[in-house]
Amino acid sequence: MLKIKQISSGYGESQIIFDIHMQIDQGTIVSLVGSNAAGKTTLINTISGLIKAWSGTVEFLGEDITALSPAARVDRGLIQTPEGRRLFPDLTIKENLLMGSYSKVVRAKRQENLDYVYHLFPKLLERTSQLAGSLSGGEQQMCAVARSLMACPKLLILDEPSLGLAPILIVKVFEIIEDIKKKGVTILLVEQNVQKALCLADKAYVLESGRITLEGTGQALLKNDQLQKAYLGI
Amino acid sequence: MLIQLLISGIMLGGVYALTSIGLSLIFGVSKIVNFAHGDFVVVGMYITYSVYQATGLSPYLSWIVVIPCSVFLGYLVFLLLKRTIGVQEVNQIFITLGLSMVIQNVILMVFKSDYRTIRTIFKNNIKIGDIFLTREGLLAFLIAIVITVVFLWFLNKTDTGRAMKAVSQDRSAAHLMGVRVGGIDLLVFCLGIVFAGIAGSLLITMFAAYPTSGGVYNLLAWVTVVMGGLGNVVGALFAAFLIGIIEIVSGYYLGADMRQVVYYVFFVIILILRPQGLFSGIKFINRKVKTNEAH
Amino acid sequence: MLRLQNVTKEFGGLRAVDHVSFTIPKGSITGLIGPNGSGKTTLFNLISGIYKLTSGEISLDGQVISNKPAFRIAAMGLARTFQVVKPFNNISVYENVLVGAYIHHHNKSLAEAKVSEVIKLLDLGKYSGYQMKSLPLAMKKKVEIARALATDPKILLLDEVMGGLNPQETDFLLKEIRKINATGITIIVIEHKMKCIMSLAERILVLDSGVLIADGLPREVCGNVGVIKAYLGDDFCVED
Amino acid sequence: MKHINIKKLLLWIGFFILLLILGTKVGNNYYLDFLITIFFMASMASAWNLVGGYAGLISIGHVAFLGLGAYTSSILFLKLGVSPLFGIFLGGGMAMLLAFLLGILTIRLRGPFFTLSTIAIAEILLLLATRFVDLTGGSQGLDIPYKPSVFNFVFKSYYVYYVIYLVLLAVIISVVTYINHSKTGCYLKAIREDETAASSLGVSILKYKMTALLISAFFTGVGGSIYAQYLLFIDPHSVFSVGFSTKVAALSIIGGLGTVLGPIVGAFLLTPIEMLLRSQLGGTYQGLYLLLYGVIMILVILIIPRGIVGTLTEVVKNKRKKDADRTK
Repeated sequence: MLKIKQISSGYGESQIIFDIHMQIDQGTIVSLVGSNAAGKTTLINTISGLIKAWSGTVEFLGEDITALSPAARVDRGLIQTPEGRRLFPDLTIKENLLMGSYSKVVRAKRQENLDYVYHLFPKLLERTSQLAGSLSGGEQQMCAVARSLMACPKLLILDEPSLGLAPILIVKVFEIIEDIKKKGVTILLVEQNVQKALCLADKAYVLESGRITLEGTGQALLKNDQLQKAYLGI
Repeated sequence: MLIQLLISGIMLGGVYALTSIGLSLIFGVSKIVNFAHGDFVVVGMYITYSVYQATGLSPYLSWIVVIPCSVFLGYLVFLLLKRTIGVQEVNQIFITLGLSMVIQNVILMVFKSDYRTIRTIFKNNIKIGDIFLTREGLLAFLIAIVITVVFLWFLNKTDTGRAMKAVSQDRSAAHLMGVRVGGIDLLVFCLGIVFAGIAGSLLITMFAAYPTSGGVYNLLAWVTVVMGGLGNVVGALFAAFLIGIIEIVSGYYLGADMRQVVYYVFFVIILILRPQGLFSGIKFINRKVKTNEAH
Repeated sequence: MLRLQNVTKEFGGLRAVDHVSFTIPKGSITGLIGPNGSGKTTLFNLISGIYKLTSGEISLDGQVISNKPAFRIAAMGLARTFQVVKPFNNISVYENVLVGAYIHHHNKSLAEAKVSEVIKLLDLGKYSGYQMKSLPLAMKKKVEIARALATDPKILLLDEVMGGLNPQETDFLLKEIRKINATGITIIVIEHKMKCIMSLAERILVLDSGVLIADGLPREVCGNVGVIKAYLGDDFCVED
Repeated sequence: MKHINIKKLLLWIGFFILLLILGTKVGNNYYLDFLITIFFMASMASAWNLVGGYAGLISIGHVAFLGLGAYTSSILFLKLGVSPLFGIFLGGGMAMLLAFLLGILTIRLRGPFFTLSTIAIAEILLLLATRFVDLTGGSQGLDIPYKPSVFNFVFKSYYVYYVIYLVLLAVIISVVTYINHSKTGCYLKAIREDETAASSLGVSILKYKMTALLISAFFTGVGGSIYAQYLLFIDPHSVFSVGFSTKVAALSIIGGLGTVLGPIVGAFLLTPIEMLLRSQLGGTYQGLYLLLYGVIMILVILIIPRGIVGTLTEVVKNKRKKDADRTK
């Protein structure tokens, strides 16, 4: 579904990621793990088009999208839930959700999607006219995921969905991710909660200093010594 | 007497609101610092004046010329400023100051430095009880308020309006929603200039235009935007009423030449004491812009 | 020499640094680690005076420095670098370092002597005439260290100086940091590259959600259950 | 750079003397006035550059200092008989006082808001000067009687004014050059580039911004006082017009912000064009020169944002670097 070939990119003059190859198959969950500053967010922002790739190609559903704008990628069903939620704090929950279905391609299904996410997260319906900035961290995360679902994602990129959440909520987030997968959405999961991310993943990549150093099935990586080394430097 | 002054002030404030909402929108959504906003108001005044002189068309109908001209002008200026969005605030200041010089002097060369106004539309004033209102003033007020209300509706109830608010709050998240942010920037800029142009066409029926009068409107627009809370459109509306009242009341008690001093002083005090604005409690498009650098 | 007592910082309702206390002995190299958003950089900003404390106290050589303006703290002998580099872009590398040197040398020729010394120490001579903005990130980070060193610090805070560097550059910088430490300057390093910090630091502090959860030798810290949880997730240890 | 470059210093002194002598050869008052205006604009642009170019504080109300200086010396002279010889410095002092008050209140404001506050201050002074007719003569302005004497600081010969302005310019250039190579200059540049980094290296942001503002205001005030003595007439709209500040800023930007020579190059290039256009076209096209300023300013910002001098120095440096690399 998504094929990344030899992608390099970065900010300004400094290169952050180097020659990345990645492949995500339809209907799977792929995890991308790696320590802080390894380049995970840079990589997915390059996939989403927020950062221009310096070289290499991104192919989505058989189409080369390397040169497309972020908006055009959203139209094609490539949706990112950014790190730190990034809700629009001074818009209400409902307005945030409506922004999720801004793309003209999905506006027709807006009401249907709205019913669906309210069904999935009844709490959001209760607080529908509350400002997003006033929600707790967990509620914000629900709202951010719901907002992405409003866009009928074909590929959903989740950047650190468990960051800053209480353990109970983290469990809930991962349940939701599995639910979304069951609905047929392909998922690219970026996580620092390595254990959870790998358990869930059909396939995983480990990113270190801007390069992919390990890849394999989630279960295989869980048993890998090198992974522990990468994280704790033992 | 005081009631008369208050009402006149609110009438005037309504027209000022159009100027400041345009500026507030441009600053709030795209973070463009526009120091030539007042000059676009004056361009609107001169276009209305010329159309009136040439064809006798009423200032209220001259919009069919003012609006396309404003859109075109806005588009051209946006091309100059496009690359500075979000990165070079200082360059925005310089470019728009340069632009202000260009506009003022083009006007000077075309229209000379004479004062121009259209004050012959209505013969008599309205009198309700003890209160006098000029017909131009009342009409301008009503038009300005209708436009503002329609715009607020647009901002809150349409996808494009919501996208404007979204861009003002988080540009990169807006990208991820599929918003063409560059297009929103352009739309917002042109819309802001159109509001300025319309404000100009209303103001020319009450005040004279001269080439450098843009300076006054520019500062006026910024005063209201700062008072209203940066990027807060509703705040700017209230601030505009307040400025209108301050202007009329201080003009009455201290003399016409003092009215600006009063609100300039007010402005400096607010900048220093409450840079987040007087009305920042009313959230609307209120981005959190820091005016104070941490030391 | 640097002592933090119950240092706390709140942003709005959020507690970014929560009652952190530790003492850094003179001449040591200490590593400060923790997951994303755990409050490491905030702690540096508190120590260097960029932020004001909500409560607690920080002292340097017995003198209280908390809530003093940043430029005073710098003059008292505390220097730092920034996670996201803050170069003076439109002036030369030489002048960048000169800004630091002027802190104790009001006389220009003395300040320039200091600059030459630091530039020699960090082997920056080739670049001294270059504009900062034309340098690659690795060099910018190095110039930031040079700038900080020119202030003759007693203690130097390095915030992710290794981030974004390739292995050769990293190795080189590690050597430089040891060299600086050898001149008697106390160092605290925030670093994500675990290999680097494990080999560099003699002691490691671990922050998680603003709380200091571990403090000890690198080996000890690595075996610490809390640290592994913070980094890898709750169940990692249990399954092992 | 090690010590004061003696050769350079001698060159400048020589240049200064040459200009002094050159002035005596210009018999025609029209041409002297031409040169005086250039010197005046170069002085004002240089003074502005200390704040706008070095400290990164974009003041578009600098004319407040100019006008306050002009009114101070003129009023002291006309009402109290204080010789402008002292009045000039008192004018500079008043400008500094205003700068100090403005500074403690607004120097912390971020970019555009500092700019707005300076514009507001200038407008307030303009309106006050128009209002307090007793003191300022209101919009009629103040006439300084033409009674040439040293005490009155009024001279028959244009050459004397030429010398005064040349000295003013020379003093400002010297001060800016000194600052440029001193600790203060180094600190100001650091502040302009990044305040947080500067303060973590021991730079007191407020102190150095204030220093730049005070020095700049002093020279602008002195310039205003001398300007009043030269024209023998001031009115609110000529000495408090924000447009003048914009023009002065434009000269600096076009020449090169934060360089010693930038504002001078700007003034020497543009002021003659301005004066020619004004005298040749006048009347209908009286706005043409300002239009030109605006267009050039926009083009410079878009194409060579470092200005003429800044860009040239960079080109030369790059070339030297390349040559050096090649010889290696």
